[in-house]
Amino acid sequence: MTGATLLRRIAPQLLTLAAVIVLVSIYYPAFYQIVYVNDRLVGIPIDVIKRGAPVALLAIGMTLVIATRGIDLSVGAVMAICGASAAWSIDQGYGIGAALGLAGAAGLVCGLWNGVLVAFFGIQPIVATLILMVAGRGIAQLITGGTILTFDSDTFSFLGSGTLLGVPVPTVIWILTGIGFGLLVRRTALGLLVESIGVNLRASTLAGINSRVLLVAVYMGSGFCAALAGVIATADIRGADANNAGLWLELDAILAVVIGGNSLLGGRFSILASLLGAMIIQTINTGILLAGFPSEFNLVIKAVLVIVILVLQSPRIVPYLELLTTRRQRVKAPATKMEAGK
Amino acid sequence: QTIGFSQIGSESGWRAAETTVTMNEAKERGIDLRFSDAQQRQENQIAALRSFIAQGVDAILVAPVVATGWDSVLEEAAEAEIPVVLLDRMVDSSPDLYLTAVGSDLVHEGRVAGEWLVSAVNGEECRVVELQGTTGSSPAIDRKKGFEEGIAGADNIEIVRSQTGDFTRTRGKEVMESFLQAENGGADICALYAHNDDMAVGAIQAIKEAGLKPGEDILVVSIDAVPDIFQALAAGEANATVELTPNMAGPAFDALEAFFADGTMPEKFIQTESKLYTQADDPAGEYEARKDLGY
Amino acid sequence: MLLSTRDLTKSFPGTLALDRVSFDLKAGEVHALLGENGAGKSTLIKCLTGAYRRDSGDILFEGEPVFPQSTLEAQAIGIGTVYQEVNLLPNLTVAENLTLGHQPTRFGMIRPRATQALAQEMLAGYGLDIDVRRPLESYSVAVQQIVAIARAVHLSGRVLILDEPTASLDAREVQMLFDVVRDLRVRGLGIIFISHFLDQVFEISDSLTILRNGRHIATHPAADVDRMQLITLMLGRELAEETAVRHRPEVTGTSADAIRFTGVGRRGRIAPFDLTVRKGEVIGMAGLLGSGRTESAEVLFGAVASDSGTVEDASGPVDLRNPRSAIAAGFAFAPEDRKTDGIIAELSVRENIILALQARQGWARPIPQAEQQRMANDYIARLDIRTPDAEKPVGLLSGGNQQKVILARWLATNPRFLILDEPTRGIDVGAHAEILRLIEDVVAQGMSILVISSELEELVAVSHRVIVVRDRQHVSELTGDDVSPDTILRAIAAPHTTLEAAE
Amino acid sequence: MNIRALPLYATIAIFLLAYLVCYLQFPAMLSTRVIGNLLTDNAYLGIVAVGMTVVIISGGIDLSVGSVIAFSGVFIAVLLRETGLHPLAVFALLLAITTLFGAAMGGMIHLLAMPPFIVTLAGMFLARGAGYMLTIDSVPIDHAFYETMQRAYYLMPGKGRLTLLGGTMVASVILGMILLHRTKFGTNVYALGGGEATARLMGVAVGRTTVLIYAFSGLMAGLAGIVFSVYTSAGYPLATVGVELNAIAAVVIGGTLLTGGSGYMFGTLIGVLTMGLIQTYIVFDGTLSSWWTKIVIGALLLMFILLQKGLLRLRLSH
Ligand SMILES: Nc1ncnc2c1ncn2[C@@H]1O[C@H](COP(=O)(O)OP(=O)(O)OP(=O)(O)O)[C@@H](O)[C@H]1O
Ligand SMILES: Nc1ncnc2c1ncn2[C@@H]1O[C@H](COP(=O)(O)OP(=O)(O)OP(=O)(O)O)[C@@H](O)[C@H]1O
Ligand SMILES: [Mg+2]
Ligand SMILES: [Mg+2]
Repeated sequence: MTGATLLRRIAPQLLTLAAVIVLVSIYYPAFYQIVYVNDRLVGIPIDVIKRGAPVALLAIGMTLVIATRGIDLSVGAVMAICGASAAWSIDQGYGIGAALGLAGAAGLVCGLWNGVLVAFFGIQPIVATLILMVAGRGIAQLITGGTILTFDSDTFSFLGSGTLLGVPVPTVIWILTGIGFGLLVRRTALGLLVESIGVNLRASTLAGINSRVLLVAVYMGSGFCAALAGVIATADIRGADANNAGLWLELDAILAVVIGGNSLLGGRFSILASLLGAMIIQTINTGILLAGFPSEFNLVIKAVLVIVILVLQSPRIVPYLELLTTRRQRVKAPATKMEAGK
Repeated sequence: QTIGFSQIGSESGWRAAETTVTMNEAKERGIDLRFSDAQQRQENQIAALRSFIAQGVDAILVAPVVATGWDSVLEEAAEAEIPVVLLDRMVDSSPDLYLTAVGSDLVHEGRVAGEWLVSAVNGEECRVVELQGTTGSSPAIDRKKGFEEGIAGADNIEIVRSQTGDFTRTRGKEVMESFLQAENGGADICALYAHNDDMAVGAIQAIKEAGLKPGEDILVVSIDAVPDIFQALAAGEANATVELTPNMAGPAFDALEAFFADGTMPEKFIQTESKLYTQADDPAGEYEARKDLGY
Repeated sequence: MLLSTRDLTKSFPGTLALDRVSFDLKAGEVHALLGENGAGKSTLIKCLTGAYRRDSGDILFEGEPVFPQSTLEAQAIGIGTVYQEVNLLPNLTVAENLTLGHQPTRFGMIRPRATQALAQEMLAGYGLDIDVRRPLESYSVAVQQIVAIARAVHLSGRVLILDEPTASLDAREVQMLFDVVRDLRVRGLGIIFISHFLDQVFEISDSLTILRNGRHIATHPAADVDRMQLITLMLGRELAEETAVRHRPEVTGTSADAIRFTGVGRRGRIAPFDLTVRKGEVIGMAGLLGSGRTESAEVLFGAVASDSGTVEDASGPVDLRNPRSAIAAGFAFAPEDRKTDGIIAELSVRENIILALQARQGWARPIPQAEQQRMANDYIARLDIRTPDAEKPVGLLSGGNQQKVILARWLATNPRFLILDEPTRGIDVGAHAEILRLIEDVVAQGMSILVISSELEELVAVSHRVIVVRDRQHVSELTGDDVSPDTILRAIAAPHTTLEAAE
Repeated sequence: MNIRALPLYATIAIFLLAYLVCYLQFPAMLSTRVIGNLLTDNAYLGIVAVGMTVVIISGGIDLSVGSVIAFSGVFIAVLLRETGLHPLAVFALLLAITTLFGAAMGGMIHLLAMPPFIVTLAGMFLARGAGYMLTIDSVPIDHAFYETMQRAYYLMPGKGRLTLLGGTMVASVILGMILLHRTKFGTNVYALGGGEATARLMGVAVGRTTVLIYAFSGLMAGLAGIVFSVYTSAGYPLATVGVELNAIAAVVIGGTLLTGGSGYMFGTLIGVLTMGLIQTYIVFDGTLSSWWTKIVIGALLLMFILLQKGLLRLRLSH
């Protein structure tokens, strides 16, 4: 993608993010303040990019899954499993390397499970991942024994609350993961192949794409991202909370992907745009906390903001907005679903 | 004897401990305990109670997820002559419909916490931030109400920010971080009141990461008395916690035994103690005593 | 005038699909709409029926301007349409498909019996004896097409529009359709007929309208133009040389470098058969609809794994477990149903062209952008694919151009054995000749080709030998002088062939 | 035999088989009590699943229903507490609101061409948020009419109760069957599920149908809310979290394809009863810890779906 087309692709997300920030700073004018104290950057924007880490990570994997016309409802539960595995192995004294390895492996295995159900057993993605969504928390609790499994390891908790050059480590992790996945899919042909199976699985298989293996790989990627998110969540509170880690985060992740302008019907995707979507959601969440409304208003505010964003980004509205903003020639509306499509 | 136990879920360490303690108590007494986890949903609990009745158990323990909505199923149990004992939370139904209720008074817990804070600040100006439990849950509502009652007389104490932390560590930490941001890096906060210890533990980390000393710069008071908060108390990072004992089943089984033996009707409400623990109450020892209870 | 358009204009991003087109349809005439792939025929139809919103211009129905916003409204006026590509709803029963929107009801409840009776009645006259209670998807494409026609005919009180209705019909069914059309013409309906089969056009039409690049070129009474004139009008130039019906001698090349299929087949789909494919050979495959030609092709390509037999070439056994291994072995397969099996609608023309090559190279070795661009532009030029640029999503191309993109995809892999299932279906005369020439070219370079086609002339023109398939069995192989439309027809015509679809 | 009905037959067979297995282990499972409970306890789920079935067959999904049930309970409870309205009047008002709510979601889905998953997800937040705004307490409902409704049951031999709620569910399923299989609207729903573009070209009024589908789902969610409020005689904004997923699971177990276009209303009833059966079995067993409960539910869900797939493949290959 050239710079211009990339910018055109993510422009709606950038505008939305800007708008949300402006909105928040109306209620909380000190929003932009960032100071450098105790070797770390402190400020609301820093909070946002730190707190947004789990959703951002989940959104990376979710983007790929959704690009294949799937959905992964299990990521929250997978976070819990991986966090619990990591905490367990630290607790057993196996050290941080083993903990990370175990968490990563657990995430990959969960992804493998989902992927096999979808690709080889032909179970519909929502149902296939619903199974792990339900059972996964049970597995996580099995590991923690139902308690919040706490541990004492400063190296491990560094992953959750440490900083690198003043930047929170979770932020560094999601940005690096985003870049890593971005390069992986765009510098190789993976991105094209994923988009292809998302649009037309049958035709792609006939064109020689190994769609089953690719599907499994995509779900494993999602599992791996969930593992990273789970590690961060666990390290952050120095304990594995099997019940609450990542609870309902799958919905936020899906929302992030959609706000990122990716179609739930599969096909074209942009990880960068999903990450922006995740930041939009986190800005809303943080903004609600800062604004100081009674907490019973939280959901309604979030719902209304999300609806407004979605309406403004909807394929039916975007062309009009583009006409308003760029009054030059008639621009292509990439998001427009083709009329003659399926 | 077969006794059915309908538990709310396993959403917190405290509840896991309650489950463990109940199972242990049952085992000690040779009771065949049928356990059912309702995954936080009342409809599952009602269905479980109905199944217990259909199965013909001798008695039912239930930790109701919410106070309302129990009338008809309790009536069914009464018709089937199965005594029901409520654990740790109350219901709105007529007391005739259950044998007894074992629990603590949630409002009272909040009040104890509030009163502690009043005495701790000793008349100085104090801006308090509050971490609420899950919006709409009865502990969140009652503990908020109790705390407000506890500080009602003290004009020097004011709740400046109150948000839900969903009873979890993660959210406790996250919300505390934004409180700290919003209150001048935490300099304007004098105390934290958390509806449970888990949120307090998360918040303590947030306070530490912001470069402040929890327990000194910001007073921390919370409820439940789970093991981890005693560690914090021992380290001087928390100041007080109000105990909610997980052993509700012991008194319940006692009452049931007496009832089965000679029909003794227990009191309608068996209140457990809401003991206040501070740094002075041998937190290290308390931690050791609790750490294996399944919290 | 029954139905007219005045200066109808419709543009899509990057394409002016209709440029001030005026068109008149009289009552009681069959009016053929002709043009190359992408000329705008389907678009014109869709504007007429409200499926697309026109940019400007008028539509007049009996002189009154009308503004159909949806097919529903068009139906209310009495316009029945068979759209190109859009079949019916495969998940509904035949009866439901036929009666959708006008089911007989009582007190708001559908009467199943009456619905079925109505459906039977609608199908009467098409020689179709099927169970209307079964889902449409259990019947072959041809049956589905006839059902679509029956539905449109029933809905067309005043106007009937047929967009390439005969593409998947055999000669007998075409005649049946024409009988119905003639009958409707007598009853005073106006009928718009689109087809790339010029013989059919001349057989049934009263007048012809030719579109080119979205513009109205000419309208003539059918009797006034001849074939060559018509082609010249459509293409805007003379067709260099119309492929003559001729047949070539059998390739007697060494069978050493041949691919030998022995006893491959699939239970319930195609009986085991033998086939030897020599280098530089074109094998035709003929048969009625539903005879099992597609099934043969699928087995040959590994799209459906064979459950018997062996495949070998000079270097030993060939692995054909799935399309991927077949492609690795140098096979290629352009399927018959391009919409579900061929195109990746949302991806660009470029990406569709390089897809198979990329899949074969593996994900880790992406084809460089510049190379992709070069390849795409090369094939767009070579196959004359009508698209504003290589980045247009292929789903937005016209039907025939999509077919060419699929062809380009497989040529790009430079296969040694190319299977083409109905490669010229829905393709205009110009492109038709182009594709036949292309086949000649690649065969000259040593590629082997299997062509499945319902057009016997075409088969005879390109094939060295022809395999005839009947009732899911390979019944005969015609070589040398036996390859002629006549002999093929005789081989196909088995005593008991009926149109009834198999179980 | 009708090929399309195969998943339905598979579902029924599996349900009966599972019931037999349960019965062999716990004979009390066949008592009228358990059967009565199965209907009553799953009444709200069954009703909401009727709406969900229509939505899913049309190729959509409705994630808002769980929240709408909770909102309904709160709305009824608060209105009964604050005003002197008769419950029936409140019900009418509520059903109007939830139907409009559903219609609004359907309208957004159609007009803005947005995926149902996302629109109804926002609806889910909105409905629960609206519940919170009414009250965060659980509000008891104390009304003679509610008592009457709760006491309206037929005592079967063996003390099993055939309740008004269970009856309402069965009636809803029958209504759903008629709507889906016997009306033009129903055929349009299948048509949409078969392919929206094609359906449009065949003259289906896609917009109107979409709005009606989600309105119907909203109506059923409202009705489920009423049933739930009778069931618990209270309104509670935190109630029925995640019920939408149960409903989807029930519909899928009932043999309806999530991709739309195929399925039967009766299958959904079986799906709901199957879910209830799993729940009952776990309670009867009574030895599963909290976490094993979750794992077992997941495993059983998987087993049902695989069995169904297996049976289908078996039948189709013959
Ligand atoms: N939905 C659409 N979006 C963008 N472009 C379109 C769309 N539909 C058609 N076009 C373009 O409009 C032009 C006319 O297409 P149309 O389908 O009308 O051709 P046609 O004459 O029917 O060709 P064919 O014989 O191949 O069916 C083509 O260039 C095509 O790419
Ligand atoms: N999935 C299926 N299940 C059952 N029968 C099928 C299925 N697919 C196709 N058939 C039947 O198999 C027969 C062969 O169909 P098909 O149309 O592919 O044959 P063909 O010889 O390639 O014909 P053509 O290519 O001319 O349409 C038809 O009778 C069709 O009804
Ligand atoms: Mg066309
Ligand atoms: Mg075929």
